[in-house]
Amino acid sequence: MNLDFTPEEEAFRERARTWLAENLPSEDRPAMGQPMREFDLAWQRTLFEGGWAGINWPVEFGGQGLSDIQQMIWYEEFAKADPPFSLNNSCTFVGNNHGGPTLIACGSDDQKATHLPRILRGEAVWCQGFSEPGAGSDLASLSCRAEIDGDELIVTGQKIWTSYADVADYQELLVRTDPQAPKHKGISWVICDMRTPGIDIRPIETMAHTTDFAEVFYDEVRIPLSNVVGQLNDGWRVAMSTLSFERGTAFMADQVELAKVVENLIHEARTRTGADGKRPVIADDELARRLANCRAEVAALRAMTIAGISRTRRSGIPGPEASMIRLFHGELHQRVYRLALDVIGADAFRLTGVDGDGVWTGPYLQSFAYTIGGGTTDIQRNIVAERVLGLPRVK
Amino acid sequence: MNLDFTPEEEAFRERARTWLAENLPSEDRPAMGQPMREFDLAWQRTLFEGGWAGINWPVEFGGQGLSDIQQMIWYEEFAKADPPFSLNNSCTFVGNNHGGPTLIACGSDDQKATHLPRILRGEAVWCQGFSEPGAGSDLASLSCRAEIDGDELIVTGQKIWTSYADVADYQELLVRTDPQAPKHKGISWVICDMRTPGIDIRPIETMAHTTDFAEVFYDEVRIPLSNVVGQLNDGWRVAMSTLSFERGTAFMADQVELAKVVENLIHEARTRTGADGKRPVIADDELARRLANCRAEVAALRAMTIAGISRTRRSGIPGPEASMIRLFHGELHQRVYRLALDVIGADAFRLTGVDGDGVWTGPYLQSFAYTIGGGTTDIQRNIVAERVLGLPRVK
Amino acid sequence: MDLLPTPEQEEIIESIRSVLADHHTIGEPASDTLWQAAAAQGWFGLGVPEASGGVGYSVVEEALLAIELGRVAVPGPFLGTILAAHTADATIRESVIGGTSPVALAEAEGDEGGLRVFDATDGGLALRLDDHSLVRLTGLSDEPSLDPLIRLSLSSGEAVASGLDPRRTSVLIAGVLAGIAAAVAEQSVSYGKDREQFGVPIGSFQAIKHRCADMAVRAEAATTQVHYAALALRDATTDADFHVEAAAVIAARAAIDNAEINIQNHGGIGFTLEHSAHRYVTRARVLAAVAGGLRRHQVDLLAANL
Amino acid sequence: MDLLPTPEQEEIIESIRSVLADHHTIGEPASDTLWQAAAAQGWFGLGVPEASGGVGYSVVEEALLAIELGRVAVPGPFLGTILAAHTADATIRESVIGGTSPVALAEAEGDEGGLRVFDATDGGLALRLDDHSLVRLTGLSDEPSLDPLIRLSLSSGEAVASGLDPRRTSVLIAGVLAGIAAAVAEQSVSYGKDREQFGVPIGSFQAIKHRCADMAVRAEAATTQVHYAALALRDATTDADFHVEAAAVIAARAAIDNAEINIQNHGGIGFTLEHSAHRYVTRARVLAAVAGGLRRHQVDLLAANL
Repeated sequence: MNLDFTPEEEAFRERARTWLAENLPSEDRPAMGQPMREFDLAWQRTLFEGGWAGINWPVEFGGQGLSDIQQMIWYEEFAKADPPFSLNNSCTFVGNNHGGPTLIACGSDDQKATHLPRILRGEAVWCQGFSEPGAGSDLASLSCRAEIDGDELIVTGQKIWTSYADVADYQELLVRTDPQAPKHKGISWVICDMRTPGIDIRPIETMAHTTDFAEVFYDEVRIPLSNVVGQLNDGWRVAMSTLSFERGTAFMADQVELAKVVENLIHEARTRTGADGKRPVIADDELARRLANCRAEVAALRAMTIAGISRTRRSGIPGPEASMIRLFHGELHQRVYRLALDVIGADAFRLTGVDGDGVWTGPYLQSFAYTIGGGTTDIQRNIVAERVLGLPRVK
Repeated sequence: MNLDFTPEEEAFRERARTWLAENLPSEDRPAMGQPMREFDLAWQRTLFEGGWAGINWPVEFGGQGLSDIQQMIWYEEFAKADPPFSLNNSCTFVGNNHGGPTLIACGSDDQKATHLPRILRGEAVWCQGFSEPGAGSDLASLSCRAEIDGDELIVTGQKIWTSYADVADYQELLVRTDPQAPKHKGISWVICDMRTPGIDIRPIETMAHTTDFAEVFYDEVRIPLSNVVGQLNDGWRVAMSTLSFERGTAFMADQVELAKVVENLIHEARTRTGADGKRPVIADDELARRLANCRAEVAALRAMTIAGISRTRRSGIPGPEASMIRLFHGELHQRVYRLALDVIGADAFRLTGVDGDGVWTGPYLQSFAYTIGGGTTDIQRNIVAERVLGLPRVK
Repeated sequence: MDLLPTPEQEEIIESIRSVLADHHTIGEPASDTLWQAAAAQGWFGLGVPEASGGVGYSVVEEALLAIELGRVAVPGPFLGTILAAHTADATIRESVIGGTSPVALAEAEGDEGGLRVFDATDGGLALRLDDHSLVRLTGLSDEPSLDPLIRLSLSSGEAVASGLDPRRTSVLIAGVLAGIAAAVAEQSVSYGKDREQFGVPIGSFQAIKHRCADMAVRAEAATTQVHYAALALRDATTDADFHVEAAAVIAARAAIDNAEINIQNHGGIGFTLEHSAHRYVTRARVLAAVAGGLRRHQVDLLAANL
Repeated sequence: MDLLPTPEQEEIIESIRSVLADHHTIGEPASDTLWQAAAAQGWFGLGVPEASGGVGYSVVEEALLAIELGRVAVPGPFLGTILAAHTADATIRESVIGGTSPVALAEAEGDEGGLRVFDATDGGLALRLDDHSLVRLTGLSDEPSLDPLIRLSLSSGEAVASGLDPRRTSVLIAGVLAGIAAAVAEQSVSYGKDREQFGVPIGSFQAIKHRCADMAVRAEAATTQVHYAALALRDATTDADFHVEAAAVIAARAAIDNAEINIQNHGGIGFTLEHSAHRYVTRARVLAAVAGGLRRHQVDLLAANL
């Protein structure tokens, strides 16, 4: 048990800080479409050239081969550098944090060689194709069908909640390749080229007035069998390996950023005049206590994250305890933005974008996604109760 | 829709107020045992002689034949009269609010004639024998056994959470008379004379340091078959008729008293100096808001109670909506006493009794019973969701 | 004493529901045909005495109307118009009741005498929630609105009448909020019955089931207290102020809590712009906070002597 | 950077648990044999340098001990004694570490210089949580205590030493509270597995299951932050004060919430005096509120500049 950073970690932090100060873009990130894609890929290329791409990816796949602690240090320095965009809000997220890691864990040599360098170099955008209208919390009941025809799969069906589908080159796609098998046993994980004929993308506008999400329709889309990752019909296991990565460091950036949001909110409460026109907002006992609680909670969230890294370091893979961090973070994120609305008073009537400075209502609306996306908090609680605490699954 | 009291109701309130001022005992209620029984029965006799026993019981059974609104008026005037004891905290509660009403609904002429007058006149104390160690939330799984032997039942088994068992004359007892039948179908509701040989009573001390509860053990206890209320093996339906009464006016006294508790707490917060040694507690923004919320909630609780009475008046029996009132009240009761602990500061370290003036910690400890007794809030939520809202029961 | 609607009140509710069903779809902007139907039905003078050109019902029936408006998240300046119809100025009153002078809601903005206006009409009227006067709006400039169906503007205003009853305002806003709380409770229950996951309706899972039960309790508490408060106000009981404040507090909290939980119960679909769930969240947030809203009502409620 | 106990720390924890298991039953009053075993094991000087007569570990190991004391709701003046062992007064220190001078916790009571004392010994010492001095108690009079296993007294006190580190006090109280939060989470989980209703373990119902998950998260957050804060304090990092306050806030809330919910999860049996569930509630309530407790920590945490 120690809080010490190794000399190597300290040096890494110093290098990161210096490099970020010199290389962070100062212009705003375009909100959508090709300009956004170009912006995100340009930043990924800059990272790659600077030696910051794939920080905790193995060296053999072009990564930096560094530790999860260094990954966390990077996120912390990134947040401190006051960037004009959020870390996870990038169309490179799925490639870096889902698709890439899944290929590293389960892909063939050929798949790795083809895709991993392009992800790191900012040459390809990946998106996710897991959820379906009828398969949300119950993901394993997905029905998007893939029939084998020679050395190809023919995919017909629908996916939903696919972020950045419109600008993606590839998709990590879960399809049902054996409709007769039990529901977890007939699924395959395939790499889908998003430019294949038969794919139709329809944007979904969200309550936060963003259009990152899309529905994706597949009408006899042909995918080479060689694009199956892992074994045919073994896609559930492959997808779970991504999920275990998700429970590890994939959302660490969000957690680090939330600490910054809480500090910004405390600053807001200190400098803004309250409803009585005299005292600062922070003089309100209730708001002050809620702010203090949030401050304590982001500190604890960081401690839990570090404990999780410590555990992973010993066991080799992230344990189910990490689902406690996701649950805690999702609800805390929402709590912070609800508090923000109470802090800003009449400014709550004014709608803002999700990104940007000094704004709260857009991120408040966006915060509803944090207890839904990637498994609702109901599902997270089930996972914690059943896999961590060992409570029975029946009923 | 109107708030008008009829001239008859106004006159009733006036009479109640005057009578209470003249007849309310001024001495404290003994905490336990025979002195407590004598105190409670004496008060019941005083009520009977004054014409206030069985306010909403039918006249033919010795009641006053008045409305639920008049019952509520009585509770309100009782609370206003600043009595030295709580209404529901009496060993006459089960007779007046469970046993008696069940006999009225399902008893034989003989059973009614024997027991109802004695309940109203303060001559008999009743207790309840429903729960068992293995049958709490799942009451219908009770296993206390009763075998028929000639014109008697022979009861062997155990009950738990029986209030005032040590001072009771009779018990409303649920026993399994047909172990082969489906669990709801083999139960009978019987009147058990608590002085019958074979009954062993062991007090249970609670976390609030009261000893009202007991475990009751039955070792071949003989009960005449004529004491079965309703049909043999139809006890579940009989018990549910009590339950529907419980959802009606049985807990109205608690609800009325809670409004008074909130006002007392607001007074406490106005007159007590806060942690800073200067401002009154009520100047604390958070505590003030929570007090305001509780004040609004007890107002709404009363409105819901009146709406429930209005509904019962139209339909004849209390509907399942009344379970919403029980759920709301139980949690609000607890919220009020948690708030009380925050209001009284360092006085929270000092333990007090459950009854008495200007005290909060005893009732705080007691408040945990309000979301457990008579069906936990989990069960109440199931009832609201399934019977009021029509959500599916499976799983 | 009775807290259920009378048969006549049931008919009023049914009639309001039928007009709303014919002319409004949740999530759509304000429609002229709804406005005209409302005027024709006498909604804007529902609680105004017949002698003053109204329908002659009371604040109780206005509250029932407000609840229905909340249930379907009606956009447009309905509330302000219903409230302004009680002005003593006969000329203004006539045009307000007739529906030709829609009345926005407004509150002070900044220290310079400016206004923040909700549902403004250019050159139209607004009811100031801070001083209970009517003003004529000039120099409107629009702002992006948290609830895009509520037009949000900055403006100047010139007083044209005063003396409206703040308690009527509070009880009708509480009515809209109680309607929101009830509507989203029903939305969650309905989705819980229809939506299947893991081979069963999601409403069979206790997590959903218990949240629905809590939502129903909150909605019932808010609605019943709004009824009680409106009756107390109509009858000018000595505790009317207290019950109005209690209704304002309980309805604001119920609306926000229920509307936010409703999104969660719907999962991904509840997060889309297309679904109506978020309409209730933003509307509840605005109405619960306007002119100090919940916080102000909590202070006033606690200050009341009973 | 690593936040899991080292093998040596695991051994310390195991040893503490084994002593507690041998000499203490939850709900029983303080036992002399436990006190003697604790002294013999060096618990009272665990974090005191060897040069000062202690075992030579640090506040980190003291925090691990505090967590274990919380987990089994140990009665008696353990905390005060562990804290007072850091006094600069060598004579007092020696008797404190040796276990012959148990040290109560105290705070100001009223305006007359009186004290409220927890776990007092007649004529013994107490650590004042308000000014971090050590006092000798005189004129004790007992009061009924919310936690009957914590003796509650009014008293006078005469200062005998000062200058104890309030941050160590905060982090160890937070440790006890985190231990309570963790113990009751485990109690609920265990009951959820064992207790059957409707033919299945009650832990298979989502209502119980999800409450257990939330309890586990709260306990994990509190425990981990206590670990972090103790490390920061040991290493005298620049943000040590902040992390100690954060630990105090999160542990107090986790302990109260978890302990209260634990009663609910147990139903009737959790309401009995015989069951240990209420012991955690009253202990959490006392430790979270003593000397301003949670409220004071919230103020200090928010005032910290990061």
